[in-house]
Amino acid sequence: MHDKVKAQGGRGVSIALAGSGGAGVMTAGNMLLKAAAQAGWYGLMVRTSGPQIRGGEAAALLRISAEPVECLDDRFDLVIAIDWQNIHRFADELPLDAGSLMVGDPDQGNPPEVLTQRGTRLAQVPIKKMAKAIPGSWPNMIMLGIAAALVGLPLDAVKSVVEAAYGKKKKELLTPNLAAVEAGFASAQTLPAVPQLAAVEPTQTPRWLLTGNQAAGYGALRGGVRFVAGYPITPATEVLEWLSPALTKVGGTLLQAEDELASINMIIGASFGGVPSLTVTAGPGLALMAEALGLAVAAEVPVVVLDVMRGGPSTGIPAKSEQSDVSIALFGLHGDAPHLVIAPNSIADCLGATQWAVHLAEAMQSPAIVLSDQFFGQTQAVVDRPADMHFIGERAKASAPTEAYKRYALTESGVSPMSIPGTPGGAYTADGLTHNERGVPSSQAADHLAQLDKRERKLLRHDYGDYWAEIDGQGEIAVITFGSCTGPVRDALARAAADGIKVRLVSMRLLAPAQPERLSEALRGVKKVLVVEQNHSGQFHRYLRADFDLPGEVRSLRHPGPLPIHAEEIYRKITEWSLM
Amino acid sequence: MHDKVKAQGGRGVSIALAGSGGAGVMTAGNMLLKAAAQAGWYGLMVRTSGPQIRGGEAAALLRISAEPVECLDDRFDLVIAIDWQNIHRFADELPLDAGSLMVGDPDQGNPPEVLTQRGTRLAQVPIKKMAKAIPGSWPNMIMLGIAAALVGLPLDAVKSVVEAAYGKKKKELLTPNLAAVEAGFASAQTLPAVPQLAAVEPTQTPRWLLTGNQAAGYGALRGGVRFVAGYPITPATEVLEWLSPALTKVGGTLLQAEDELASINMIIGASFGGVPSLTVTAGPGLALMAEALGLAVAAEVPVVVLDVMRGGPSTGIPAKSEQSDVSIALFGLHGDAPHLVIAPNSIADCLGATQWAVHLAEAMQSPAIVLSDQFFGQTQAVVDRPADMHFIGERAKASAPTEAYKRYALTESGVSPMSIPGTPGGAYTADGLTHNERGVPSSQAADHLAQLDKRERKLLRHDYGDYWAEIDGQGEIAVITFGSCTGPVRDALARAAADGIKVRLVSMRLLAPAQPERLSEALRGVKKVLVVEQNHSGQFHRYLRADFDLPGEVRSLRHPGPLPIHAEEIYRKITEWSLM
Amino acid sequence: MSTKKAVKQTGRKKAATSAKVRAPVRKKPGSPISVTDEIDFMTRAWMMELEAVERYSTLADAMEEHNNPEVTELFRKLSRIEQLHADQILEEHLSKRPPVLPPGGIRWDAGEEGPETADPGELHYRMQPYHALQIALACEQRACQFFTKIARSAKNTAVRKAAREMAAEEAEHVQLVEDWLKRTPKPDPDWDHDPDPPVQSD
Amino acid sequence: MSTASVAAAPITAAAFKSAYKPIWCPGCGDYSVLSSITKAFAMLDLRPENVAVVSGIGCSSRIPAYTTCYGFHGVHGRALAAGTGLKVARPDLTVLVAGGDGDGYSIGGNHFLHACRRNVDLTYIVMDNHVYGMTKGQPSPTTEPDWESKLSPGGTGLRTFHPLVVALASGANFIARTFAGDPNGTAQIIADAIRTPGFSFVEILSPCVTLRPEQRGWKEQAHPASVATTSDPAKAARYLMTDDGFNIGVLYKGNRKPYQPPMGKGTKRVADLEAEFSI
Amino acid sequence: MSTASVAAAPITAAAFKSAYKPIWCPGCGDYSVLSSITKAFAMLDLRPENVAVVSGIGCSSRIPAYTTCYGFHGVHGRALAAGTGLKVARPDLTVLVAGGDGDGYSIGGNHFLHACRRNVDLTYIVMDNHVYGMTKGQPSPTTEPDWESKLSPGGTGLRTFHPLVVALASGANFIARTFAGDPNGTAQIIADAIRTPGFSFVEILSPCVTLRPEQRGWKEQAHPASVATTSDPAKAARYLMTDDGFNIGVLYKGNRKPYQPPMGKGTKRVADLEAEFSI
Ligand SMILES: Cc1ncc(C[n+]2csc(CCOP(=O)(O)OP(=O)(O)O)c2C)c(N)n1
Ligand SMILES: Cc1ncc(C[n+]2csc(CCOP(=O)(O)OP(=O)(O)O)c2C)c(N)n1
Ligand code: SF4
Ligand code: SF4
Ligand SMILES: [Mg+2]
Ligand SMILES: [Mg+2]
Repeated sequence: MHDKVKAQGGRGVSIALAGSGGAGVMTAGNMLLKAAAQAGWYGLMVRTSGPQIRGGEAAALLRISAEPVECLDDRFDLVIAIDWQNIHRFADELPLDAGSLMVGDPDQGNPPEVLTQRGTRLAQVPIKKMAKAIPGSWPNMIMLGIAAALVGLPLDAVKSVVEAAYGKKKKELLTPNLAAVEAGFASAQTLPAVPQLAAVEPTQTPRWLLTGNQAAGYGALRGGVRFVAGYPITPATEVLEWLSPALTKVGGTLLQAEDELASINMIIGASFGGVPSLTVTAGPGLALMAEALGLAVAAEVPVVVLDVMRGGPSTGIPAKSEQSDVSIALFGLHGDAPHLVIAPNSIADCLGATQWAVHLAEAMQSPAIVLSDQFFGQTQAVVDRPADMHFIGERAKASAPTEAYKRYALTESGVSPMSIPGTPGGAYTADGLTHNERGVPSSQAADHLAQLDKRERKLLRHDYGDYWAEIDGQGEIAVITFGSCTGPVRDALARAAADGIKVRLVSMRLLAPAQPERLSEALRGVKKVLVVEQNHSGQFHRYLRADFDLPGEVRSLRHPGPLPIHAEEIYRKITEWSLM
Repeated sequence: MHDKVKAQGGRGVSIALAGSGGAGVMTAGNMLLKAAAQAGWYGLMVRTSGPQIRGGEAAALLRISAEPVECLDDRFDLVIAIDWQNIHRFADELPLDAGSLMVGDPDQGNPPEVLTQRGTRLAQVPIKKMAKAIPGSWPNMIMLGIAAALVGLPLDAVKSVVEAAYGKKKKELLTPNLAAVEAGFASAQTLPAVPQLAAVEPTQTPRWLLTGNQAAGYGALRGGVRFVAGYPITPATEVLEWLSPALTKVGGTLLQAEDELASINMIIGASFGGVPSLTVTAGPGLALMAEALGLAVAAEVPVVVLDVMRGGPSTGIPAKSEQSDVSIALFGLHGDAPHLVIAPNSIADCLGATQWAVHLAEAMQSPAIVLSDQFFGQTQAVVDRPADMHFIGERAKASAPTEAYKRYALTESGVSPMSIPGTPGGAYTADGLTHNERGVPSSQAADHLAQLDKRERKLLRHDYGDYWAEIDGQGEIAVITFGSCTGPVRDALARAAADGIKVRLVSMRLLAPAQPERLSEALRGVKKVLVVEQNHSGQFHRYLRADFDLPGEVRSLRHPGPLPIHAEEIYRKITEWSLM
Repeated sequence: MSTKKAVKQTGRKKAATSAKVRAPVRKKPGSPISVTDEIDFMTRAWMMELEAVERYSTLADAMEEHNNPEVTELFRKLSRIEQLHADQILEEHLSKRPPVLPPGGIRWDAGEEGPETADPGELHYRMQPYHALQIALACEQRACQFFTKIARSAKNTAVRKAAREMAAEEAEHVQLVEDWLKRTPKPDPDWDHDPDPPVQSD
Repeated sequence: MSTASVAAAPITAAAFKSAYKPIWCPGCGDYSVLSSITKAFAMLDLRPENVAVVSGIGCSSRIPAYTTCYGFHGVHGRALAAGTGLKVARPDLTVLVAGGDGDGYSIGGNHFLHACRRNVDLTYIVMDNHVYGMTKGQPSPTTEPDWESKLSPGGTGLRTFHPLVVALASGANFIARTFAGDPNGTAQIIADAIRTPGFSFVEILSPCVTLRPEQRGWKEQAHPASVATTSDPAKAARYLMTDDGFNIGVLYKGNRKPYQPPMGKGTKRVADLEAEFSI
Repeated sequence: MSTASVAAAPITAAAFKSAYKPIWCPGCGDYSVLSSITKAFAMLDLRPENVAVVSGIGCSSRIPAYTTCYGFHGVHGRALAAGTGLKVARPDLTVLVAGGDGDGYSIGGNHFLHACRRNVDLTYIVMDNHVYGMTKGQPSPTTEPDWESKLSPGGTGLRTFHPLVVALASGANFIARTFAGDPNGTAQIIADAIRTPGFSFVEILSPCVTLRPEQRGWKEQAHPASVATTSDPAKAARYLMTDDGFNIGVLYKGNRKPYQPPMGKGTKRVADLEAEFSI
């Protein structure tokens, strides 16, 4: 290997492992990430694949770094392909340049033009032949060895992951595959160099390897959720799959509902029973839940709906990320139906944000929608173990209600203590009809207004503390964003900072109720505001215009999925603007 | 009768007929309105009643005038009650003052304090006894006579309506009830005066008596709708009930669906088949249709959804009006899903706006939501026959498609000719998955963006002409409103004009796609903007902030239902502001 | 509905790795059908080939879409071979009166497909040429048995004769495929190994 | 079920009737159903606070507030889903789900199917008046094909929905039909339904005197079923398939195990789950 | 139906197969179903432009684009609603609705019930693989109670949904079960279903080789039904209630009149309707 270059610590190295179904590129990618994690690096891995359920083209997209990373990089240093079949289908997701290196198997033909056109170097390794030469081994292990060697990951780290994978169950697979990893590692010595990982000290702070979907599931449990009903939908299903056994362990349960209408009504029923409840879905399912969410607002039943956003509208692009459910989450309910909308801003924050959502929902007896997305949900990442949070779901309960109990009492906070079935004397009827304080249906203007006021008040009076947004940096330019655009924005801001350009970051975790005063405070002195989001119509930007007062000139940087917004685009936009 | 006063021509007289179920107040009200209509006056009648399905308290609220009226007045000149039972439940809807007159039956007790507290005069007529005295007659006919006499409606006009009602079918009822009307009429001569109707010339221009729900149904047929599927819901059911036999007559059909999910998918299926299609619902049903509306956006299938808005959220106040489905209509779809939202601005305009919506939906192959409301839908009004409009639903069809037919071709207008099943060579698959020009599923960023652009483009490039809004008047103050707030706003502006205060009116018929340039044009020179709407959270106001640039200072005047926004409130807000 | 443990496959991991293609068997070779005369018989033979052509081509498409070029190529080849057979029958036996396909193809006994038609259910995205040839072999064998049966049972002598000829030809094909199989490397024991999970969508 | 621990006097039906006056039309069958339900609760010696009455939207669905139990008046058609969530999360409660034929068989049809199949220990009462009462008289799935209405002049022409057969086909464990005009019989069957574990379905013929005044004649039509309760689904299927719609009684009673996933019996602390994420 | 007027050669199955390559896993039963459908269309001598194939979402629901007919790939669970609207508005078309067990029996259950009841002249095909294929293996209503998955470790414990019985109970006019592994038999039954007026339901056992590889064994389990097609619902009910899930054949064929409201036969002009508003 010639010309070893160290990658920038923060930026790390970016690797894509590609090949057709059966080649095991995801497994190789997982192992690479795990090895890096165990050896002290951070990183993440995105899966991408063709439309075929089996046997389609696939790639594991990794970024490994000495410092925490929250998104893929704008480009790849290295692509290793077991074969190139149909790989052009996700060429968009594999931005390469002259500095990148492709490694292919000469027996599998050449990479498509769309990959070579940017002057990317190509090196050849007879991956399949090498695997054949070691009976019982697989090409993806050769690939793993090559990748590790090229980016400077110690062989031992990789080997120990392989050992852990096969050592116990399938001993006969271990030896040949270890040999394959070694062979791959050795073969890389003669290949052109790619940037190498910056060294890291083995760290003492505990780290986790998990997806945002798992993090959200865990956050729900931490917040106190003990009942979940859901209907499978990509890319949210794994949350249900993770929660199902987990709930059984901690003393709760999960029901697979017949449809999303059932899911949402089931959790409303369960929560009416006093049990903090949650459902998980994606856009089409969220749309189906809109009616019952209105019921939860009117009857004041706390529930949490985790929406793992995917490309829309309609069935759209189910397995790809997009931030296009902002509007429906904020405004998708009929009537005046204020509720909570919360967006995690990193994979790890899927835990915190979901836990917080449970806490808020319970505290305010309100439905809360959590806007995660496919990128967060299905990306595996190495993160520092998130700090424990005190946000536990606890609702105000009417402990000893009397005859005169008013379920919907007009309290100052707007929150009315709730009587839980089983409590003597506290019986009432939860109602989606407009009602008076006792819950009795009423079509009086005064009752309607009083209850609408109260429901608005409880959300506005709550003290959300500093958790409503992540605010960083100084300067007269600010970027406002949310969710999975936060990672690229942070990267872009780091690049701008390196150029001496100061930019403020506001990543909003609490989308609704709007906190205009807090935002104005955060933006004091700002002259230029860039709103960054991953959708077509600027849903977040429009919302900011509608409900906040933005200072100075405001611009919108956005595009729909499936491609993420790259740090480079943001960086360019900022630097250009800062010069004007 | 002493002190006859003529009512202002435009303002007319306002009459409430009240009584418990069975008293026939609605029938009396209908007859009064019809009599006025036939005699050349304009007017409208709102029904209001208690929660009981049968036998509850009820009132017919009328406004009759020499000039067209589009809403109830702020106050009543006259309330006649057969009994006062539980009438306090809708005291809010019966604003009285010292100038008003209550007529009650001394045997039925006294009006509740909430009605008398404003110094309203009370006159007594032994209504029930008088009816008893004429065997076979009913108290509501006595009431009808009293009302006619008090407001100056010719006895003959009323009698001919009664004759038409009973003359054919139930002859034995006719004589006693005519006698009752006469007795009532005569008894009124000794009662205190209320303002009398301004005289009118019998007019030659044709007039109609209908509800907004009927008008909308008729507008749908005029636009070309020939397939309707729907699920009953208050206050929209009458549209379906009117359309069912009407469609059969003109060669179409109506299906009662099992639920709203079925309704919307049925009409999408029918429209895919080339037949202009519509469904009718209210808030809860609209919420259930959100998912499939997204499909109609993505698959580009034109459909019209008529939402007759009622009090929300959730089941809310089903039989009362509110403009609180603005947000869901505009933003209730997941993903980026631009579509049409149209609001009629009068009862008569329910016809035109619905017809226009069919036309637009078909022209742009897009779903269109029509926001009517309970006030429009269920109020009976006397209107001039609306002018014929050239808006017919006609979609661009691929007449002779070839092998290379691209259903979702990227045309300049954004509209792609649609091949209708049955057309040889034009087969394609309509898809809610992101697709390329041929309709083949694709998760390529370029295809996604191209189709999103195209769907946005087709809505933005269309020339909506002047029909997008009703714009009236001049001045530096403007009121922006929509839907059934237009009536009170017009009344308020007339009052302001009488004071010499010039105010501009913009009543938006096309809510989406937003027409910011047109609005800016309409508001040129405006310094103060008042946004008027009937909901709690200012949904329309927020939308204007989000998608338009409003000049000068902007204020919001709003409150939720069930009470309408009164002209007086608007007038006061404007005059106060104009002095500042 | 049966919930017999025997039918049940527990464990998803197992599900992902145990999707072996079984030896392609079909219980019946397609029972003889009553044919009236030689033309009728040859028409059916011709259709049988055409059905096989069409099926192999579908299988090739499926394998192509699933990035298995070797097997794609093999199925294409098999499709071409069957087309040659079909053309040959047309030329040698049916040139006078070219037949017209009945709508929906011909009916084989008990609703089965043509004896030479491969079962798409036998496919696996990781299958190797060897498996594809096994499928082809089974098809040829069924065809051979089918004609043999007719050769024995048909009432019409001309049909019997023609069936004998066809049976002999199919026997040759069986031999050809068997030879081909011998030249083809046996699949690795873990040929269907795929450590990655299926893709989820929609 | 945690019935009150004090040795209280037997509870009366009246204790289950709330102070709110029903909005129902005088003469509506639902009054009798309300009375049967409260009687059944009293028979079973339940405590109001341990019972939840869950409904959708419709005249009949107004019933929760007329009891002194915990009530849930949800959205149209989703009562069974809400009831299922409640019961699974709170197995200690007695959950009665109630509503109309439109609510349960039209918009709520899917939840009906799956509630039968899921067999959670619920009792589901449908006050069937063969019409949409609340919205003023449109045909429901059980409306006769020739019943005329504004929406369907000349009648729908559609085969009526057979709730009992569908319940059986989809796995309900207890299937009965009662007539509102016989409040005591109805009360007993409701009590039996509540007592029987698993999903119990009670179809109650409950006349709508306002929109279907001819239903006052049901009094003459309702009659006890000619067969005894069976536990054989095939037999029940054959019988119900030719049922005249007025057979009164418990028509099927199976013994499927109710579905009740473990709730509140976990052995681990939440923090224990972290282990799987640790590197 | 306006079949082409030229005396064309009989159409072949191949003419109904589009150029798009299915994304289905090689070995998936749906390939055979596609082939059966195209064969059935050819048998009936239909023209692709006069046929619409309507589906929801799922692996199986991808089928429309693989035919040369007009296709409608709607949202999950609503295929029958879309198909109903299409057929009622365009009675001249042949409408085939197709999808999976999740699409049809779980989220789409209500439309299934009401389509059976409504009896519009549609054919509905469910490619039943007892699993959610597209979302990677969650239990569907027809999944065996002991089938393990991530979502239901240890199995759901739920009684399986019996589609044929439910179809019968809710009024389907034609009820059949076929096995994908027998494409010609399936084609014949589909053709029969299309030919039979009213709502025809064809449940096709279509193995999911990826998530339920054991279903490759269905070949051995599928067997012809031991009884002949009946038109007696009570008899059919009894038989289907104890059906083993592998009986192949047309199990019920009734003769209810299809529901087809008049369409396009109006006698009045729209403007004629104005009269009722005139004062
Ligand atoms: C989503 C939705 N659709 C429609 C309605 C209107 N709606 C209210 S009650 C009802 C039908 C009631 O019929 P049923 O369930 O039989 O009850 P009944 O009034 O006859 O007791 C309908 C259609 C609604 N509230 N919500
Ligand atoms: C509203 C909605 N909910 C959930 C999904 C996710 N989803 C897609 S396909 C599917 C199930 C498919 O199962 P099935 O209908 O049996 O078809 P198969 O893939 O097995 O052929 C689900 C749950 C969706 N697309 N839309
Ligand atoms: S309308 Fe019918 S169902 Fe409703 S309360 Fe009156 S009688 Fe009962
Ligand atoms: S996952 Fe199953 S159902 Fe889906 S295509 Fe593959 S084999 Fe067929
Ligand atoms: Mg009813
Ligand atoms: Mg399935």
